[in-house]
Amino acid sequence: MRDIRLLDQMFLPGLLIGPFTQANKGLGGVCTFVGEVRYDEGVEALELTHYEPLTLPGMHALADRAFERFTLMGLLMVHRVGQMRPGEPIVCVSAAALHRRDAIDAVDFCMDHLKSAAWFWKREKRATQNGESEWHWIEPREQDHSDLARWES
Amino acid sequence: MRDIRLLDQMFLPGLLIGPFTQANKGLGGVCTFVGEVRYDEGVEALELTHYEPLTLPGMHALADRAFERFTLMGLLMVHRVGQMRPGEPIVCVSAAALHRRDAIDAVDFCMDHLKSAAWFWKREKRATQNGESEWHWIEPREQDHSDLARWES
Amino acid sequence: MLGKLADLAQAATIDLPLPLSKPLDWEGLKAALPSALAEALDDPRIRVAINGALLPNKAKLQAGAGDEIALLPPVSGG
Amino acid sequence: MLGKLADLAQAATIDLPLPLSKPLDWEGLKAALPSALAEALDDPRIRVAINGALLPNKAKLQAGAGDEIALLPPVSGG
Repeated sequence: MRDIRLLDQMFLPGLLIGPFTQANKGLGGVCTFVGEVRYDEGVEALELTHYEPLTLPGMHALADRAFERFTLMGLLMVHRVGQMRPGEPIVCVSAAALHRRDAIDAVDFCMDHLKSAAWFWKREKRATQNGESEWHWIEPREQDHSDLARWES
Repeated sequence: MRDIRLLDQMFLPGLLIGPFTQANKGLGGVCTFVGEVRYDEGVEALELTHYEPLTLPGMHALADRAFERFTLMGLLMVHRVGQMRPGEPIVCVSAAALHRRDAIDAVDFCMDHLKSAAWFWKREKRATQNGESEWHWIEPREQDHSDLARWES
Repeated sequence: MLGKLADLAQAATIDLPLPLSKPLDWEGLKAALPSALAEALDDPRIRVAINGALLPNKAKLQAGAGDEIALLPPVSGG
Repeated sequence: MLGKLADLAQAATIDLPLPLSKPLDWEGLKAALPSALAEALDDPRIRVAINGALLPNKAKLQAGAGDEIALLPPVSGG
């Protein structure tokens, strides 16, 4: 079972994971990661921009690589775009497999690639000193590149 | 939020993970692994035996080590004992953290230790040729020891 | 323009007049864009797609009438 | 007895008569158990707990009246 989506509205991960688990009868384990917008000091909102012709096809290509690399029964990969508030889910990746190592590693692999090699641009709306707020683009972090390098073997 | 349990009845992971996620306000990510009894050829049931004075204290000690080793906001670790049928959940580990690497690695760490260093004994009820069934103890696997060795650094 | 390149351009999309005689190339594109944006584009981390397909080498851009050129800054990470 | 040791003993628990004069030691324990079980116990992977506490060295077992001795085979893994 393969379910890859870009969503422009708030979603509830629990409503995706239940049916996904049910759809993979006979699984040995299912690993799920849900990322949420953190309550960082002064951050009022997060906006994710994507580029339609590349972003969703890129997620499908990533899913293809995960199915090649790990022995999976199913993969769910859902990513938000648009404006989100702190506490809202941004991303949900769930992998079902006969063995736990494949399920856990597939989620780890997909998350590292979604975070630093997928076509998303993020900006934060931060409160300013004068009581207003401003948007700031988020730059790539060194940590993301080193996470990604773990898979290049 | 720390929630460590041994259960002798069927449980629904979704009913644990929702409240666990809610209880860790401000998390950046939550990683969850759910293990289920596989539908292996001829396996009718799985029984997990534990030794009361060691098993739950051992899970608490494992949780202590996970909190020391990773930067976690919360850890849920629930394990079944008793008889289970194929498709029933055996184990659910969920870790909430500010950053995904801590959440994913903590789940991986706890699962490796629960699988090969926690005080559980498993046997399977398997169909025999004559139409009856027999219980067989499950021995440790080499893979479990190599999984565990990854954390010894 | 995606990400912060849209801010430099002060727009998410710009319509460019095309030279009549030949396709638009990389130097022609930069000349047609606001200078703050044009200066940023040589950053090797900036990728270019034409009609949704990434170019292996943006300097070899050849665009005609109706083509959509996407200017893609580095993605944001975690 | 846990795991397959319970099968060897054909019981999950056994009450042992204690010698009056001194605590039960490792050799005394093995002598008091069914031979198939006793033979299995020297496997170094088998751990022993007394009243719920693991012994660092099972050969140094000293048990008295009312003590619970747990014989723990290797755990089963994934």
